[in-house]
Amino acid sequence: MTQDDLYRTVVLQRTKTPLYAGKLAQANAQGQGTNPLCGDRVHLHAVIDAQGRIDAIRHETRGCAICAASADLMAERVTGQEPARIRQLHADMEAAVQTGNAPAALGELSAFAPLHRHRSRIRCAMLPWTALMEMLNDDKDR
Amino acid sequence: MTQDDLYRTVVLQRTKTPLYAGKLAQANAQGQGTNPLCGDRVHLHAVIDAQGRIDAIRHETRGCAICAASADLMAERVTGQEPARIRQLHADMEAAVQTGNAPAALGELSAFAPLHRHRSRIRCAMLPWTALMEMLNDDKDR
Amino acid sequence: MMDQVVTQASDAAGSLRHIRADFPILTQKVHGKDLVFLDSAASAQKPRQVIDCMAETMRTQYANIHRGLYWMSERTTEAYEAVRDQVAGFLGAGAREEIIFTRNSTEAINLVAHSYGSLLRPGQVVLISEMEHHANIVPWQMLRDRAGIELRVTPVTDDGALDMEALGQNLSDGRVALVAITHMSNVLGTITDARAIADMAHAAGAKVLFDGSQLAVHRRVNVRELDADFYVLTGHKLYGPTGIGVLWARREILDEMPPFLGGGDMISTVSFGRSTWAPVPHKFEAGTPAIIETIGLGAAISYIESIGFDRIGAHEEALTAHALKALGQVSGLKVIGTAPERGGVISFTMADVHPHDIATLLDRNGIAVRAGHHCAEPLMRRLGVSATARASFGIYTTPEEIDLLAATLVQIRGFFV
Amino acid sequence: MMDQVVTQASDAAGSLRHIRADFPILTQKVHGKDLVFLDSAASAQKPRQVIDCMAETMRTQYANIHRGLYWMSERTTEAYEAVRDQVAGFLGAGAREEIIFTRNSTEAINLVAHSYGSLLRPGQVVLISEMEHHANIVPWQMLRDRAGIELRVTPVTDDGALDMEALGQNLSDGRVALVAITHMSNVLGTITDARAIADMAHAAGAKVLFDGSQLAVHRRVNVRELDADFYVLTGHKLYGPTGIGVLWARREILDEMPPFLGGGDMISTVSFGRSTWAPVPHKFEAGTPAIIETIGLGAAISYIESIGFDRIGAHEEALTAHALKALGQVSGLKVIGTAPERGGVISFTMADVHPHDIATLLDRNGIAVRAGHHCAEPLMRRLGVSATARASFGIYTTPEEIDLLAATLVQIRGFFV
Ligand SMILES: Cc1ncc(COP(=O)(O)O)c(C=O)c1O
Ligand SMILES: Cc1ncc(COP(=O)(O)O)c(C=O)c1O
Repeated sequence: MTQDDLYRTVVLQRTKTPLYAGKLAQANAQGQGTNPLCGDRVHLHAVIDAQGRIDAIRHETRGCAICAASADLMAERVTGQEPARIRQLHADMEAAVQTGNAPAALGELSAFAPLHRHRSRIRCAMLPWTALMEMLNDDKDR
Repeated sequence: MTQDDLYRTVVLQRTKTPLYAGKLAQANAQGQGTNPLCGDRVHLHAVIDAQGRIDAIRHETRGCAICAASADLMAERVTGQEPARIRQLHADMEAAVQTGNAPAALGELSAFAPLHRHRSRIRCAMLPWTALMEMLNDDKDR
Repeated sequence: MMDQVVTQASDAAGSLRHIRADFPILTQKVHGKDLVFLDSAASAQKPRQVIDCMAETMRTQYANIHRGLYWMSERTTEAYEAVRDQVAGFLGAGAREEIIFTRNSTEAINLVAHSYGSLLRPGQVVLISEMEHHANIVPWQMLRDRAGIELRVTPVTDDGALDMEALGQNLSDGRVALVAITHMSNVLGTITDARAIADMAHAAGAKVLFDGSQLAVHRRVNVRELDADFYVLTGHKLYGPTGIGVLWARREILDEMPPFLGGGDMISTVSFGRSTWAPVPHKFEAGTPAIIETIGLGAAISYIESIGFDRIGAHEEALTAHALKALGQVSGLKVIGTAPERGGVISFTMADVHPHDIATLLDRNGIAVRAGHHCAEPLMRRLGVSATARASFGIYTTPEEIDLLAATLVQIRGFFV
Repeated sequence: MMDQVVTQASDAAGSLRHIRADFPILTQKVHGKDLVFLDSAASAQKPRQVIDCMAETMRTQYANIHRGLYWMSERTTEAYEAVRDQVAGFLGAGAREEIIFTRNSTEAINLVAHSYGSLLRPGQVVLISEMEHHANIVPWQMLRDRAGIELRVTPVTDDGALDMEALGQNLSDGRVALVAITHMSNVLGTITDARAIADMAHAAGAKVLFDGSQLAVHRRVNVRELDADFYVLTGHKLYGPTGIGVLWARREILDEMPPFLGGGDMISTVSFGRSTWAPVPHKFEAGTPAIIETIGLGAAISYIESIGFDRIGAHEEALTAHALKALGQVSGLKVIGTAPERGGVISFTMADVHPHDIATLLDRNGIAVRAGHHCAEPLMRRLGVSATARASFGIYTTPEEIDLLAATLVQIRGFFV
């Protein structure tokens, strides 16, 4: 057996040793995503400034390797970003998993592009993004 | 096209010119059979003596050639017969249409034996017999 | 595989005559005679494109769908869900989520009667017509007896058209919640003016369901152009497999309707206290669906579309005109249903010969027609007949077959006069 | 055709190894590897005997059934009704009329919940167990919410058996009208003691329904020996087609039950005022049934019977023992469900590796297993897991495939620790 290119080192590492797991005491925004099919769950805590930029973000994830690594890499990637940029990243991510072609801007997030050949797992990788979009929409409504 | 052996002369004749159609003023027994699939109906009127023997019988039939001819030939065949004999004829008739082999006792009723190759029509030929059995059972209950 | 199906079908469609070669059953003999299949309105025959697609699915890619995380299951899920897109396109639906797979038209109507019906209140009216198939009568009777709604019946004219004036009157008290009417009668061949019915229903505040079991085979349906609220069809009449039918309904109505059957796949979460439902369409598809049959239905629709409704319609109009003429020359024969808008389903009676005898004697000559009440007993009573014989046409029917029918009917009548 | 199917199957059954040759899909490659199909509990693969029978039916003898007066229709009707006899024999039913064809187990249970359920009164109880599939939970919840009955849940023990003492307690107030319990768990593999459950239910005045969706594939069922009142199974797990399932119930219960779906074929007479119902089984089969699928189910049952449950059972027991041993040697792996009476369905978790990742990484090696809640969310909560991986076996499964599973699991775990 050869290691699947979906389970690249970066994915396995971030699953075993996440860099953005946990809560934030000063969080002023929350987001939640659940996959009813398997009970997997992502809970986001963030500090968002007046312009809507994410100053800091942490995730609590109960899920598979794809979901947990996606949450951690997402947290890293969106830190310091403004809402418009984040929405673009979300669209790029969606395109990558659907087509297998990752826009360059995705950086390490392109690790999930092979999911286009494992379509049933796409929602595992997208669950953190669902939680993030929920958080951004809530923030906008405030 | 060759004439079907099911539609033998005897069947066609009895359909066109039934010998036992109508009512009986002195009837003391009645029987009815309906095929819900097509609305066909046989109504029997008979004079039954104290021993249960059929002294006279007439039928009113709204139905196809097979049904009408069967009613007429049945009426002819059971006139003067006792219940046990009639039940035997019913069983013989059932056997004939199911297997294609007509017991000799059936006489002209054997015209319906080819129905075993037209199974959907069996109930057309048996409808008069259903009405007859209903009549006999009612008579016994009295 | 889909591509292959389409290509094969369009080759075949090069000529309507070539279509017959797609239907293996047409070479069968019956009682020693060539099969002449004139009972397509009861169920159509299946082209090899459908048969092969189903067999191939089972041979090479079958697995249960939706819940599997492995390739076989993903691939079968995609094939199944692709048919939803295909049916949405076929019916001109607004969204793929509006397509619900059922066993047949009957289940589709029962689903509406149970689920949408549970939203109706005593005193509200469901309006059907005199020419409905039992499938569009009995579910509403059962709802009436369960829920205390009123079941109202709007008449047909003597020539077998829907009486539009009476329809207006039956809608006028504003109590009608749902009009459920056939888009094409399986007895009379009448095609109803669905758009006009929908406009009248909507003006009276009612929703409208069309039973497209017969029509969808013969004409292109566009549910948005018809302004329908519900539309049902059944796969086996559409040159597709048995065991598969379709309910289309407007998204906003489906969203409001409670689920019909409970079980796997239709839930979002389950606990003993309370369960929540999946979004449409899954809310209405409990349990393992007819996977192979759905994929087979997709092949049937590809086949039909490769021929095109222009050609199907033209073929059928020509055949129907030919048949009405040929049958009109059989002495004693009376065509039941002479509405101007009609399709290739022709009911008839023949003086002195019962429809049962007609069917059996035709069968002895290889010709399959239907005889009986055609699951439309109330219509039979309205027409004053207890049964009719019925010849109905498919894309594989030829004028020669109709001539043989007419000639054989003449001979049959000869026996009886 | 039926004879041919039987002969082919019994040749093939000469050796269990030869059985694999009957399943064309087993030669497929997945991600470049040989397919190892270990998801038969979700849906079994189809032998060529079933595939060919369905294709052949469509090619040579198809027509709509019951209402046709011509030879093709008569012949198809006989083939369809012959399967009713066959299923009656397969289940040891008292009479052919006790067999109702449905789409799947889910519809069969919903039929009972709607029809028999409509005879229950507020305050009466339906008793299910903690290890039911959603198909045997949600229909009863919907009945509860519709009709005000109570839904009660009887527990499983920590090893995944039905807690028989608790069952007794749950029956003791005499309010239970129906016990609805699985005959074999699709998660734990547990086989329940159906006869003992039936005896306890009957002693408490309750009827009993068994969900045989899983069991009927593995062991011979005799509904009379089990003293069951209702039994359901689903064709696609029985090496048969999708779109076809079976409800068996005692004749006298079926006679009392009102119809479920209304439409053609289930009526005796129809008028707008009032309709009357056909006798069972037709009362419960509205509309054009899944004709081709029913005939295909007949071929599947012939196939199974040509192999025989003795050999199927022996093969499966040996495989299960082998699998429990092989999986027991994978470090970190925990088998969920260790009841003494069990069949070839094995759920497991593996420390540090989520079931989703197990399934995907196995799939990359051609091995198809299921991962998730297996449509048994309440059981997952009871077991304190949110998902498991599950390997399940069919008559075509080999010990070598199980060894490959175990070896691959060891490698997968290696990535994660
Ligand atoms: C007009 C019409 N509606 C409904 C049906 C019922 O279709 P199915 O039996 O496939 O449910 C039929 C066919 O029998 C029909 O002709
Ligand atoms: C125990 C059990 N019951 C019911 C079902 C439902 O079967 P179906 O989806 O065929 O209706 C299944 C299979 O999914 C099952 O395993």
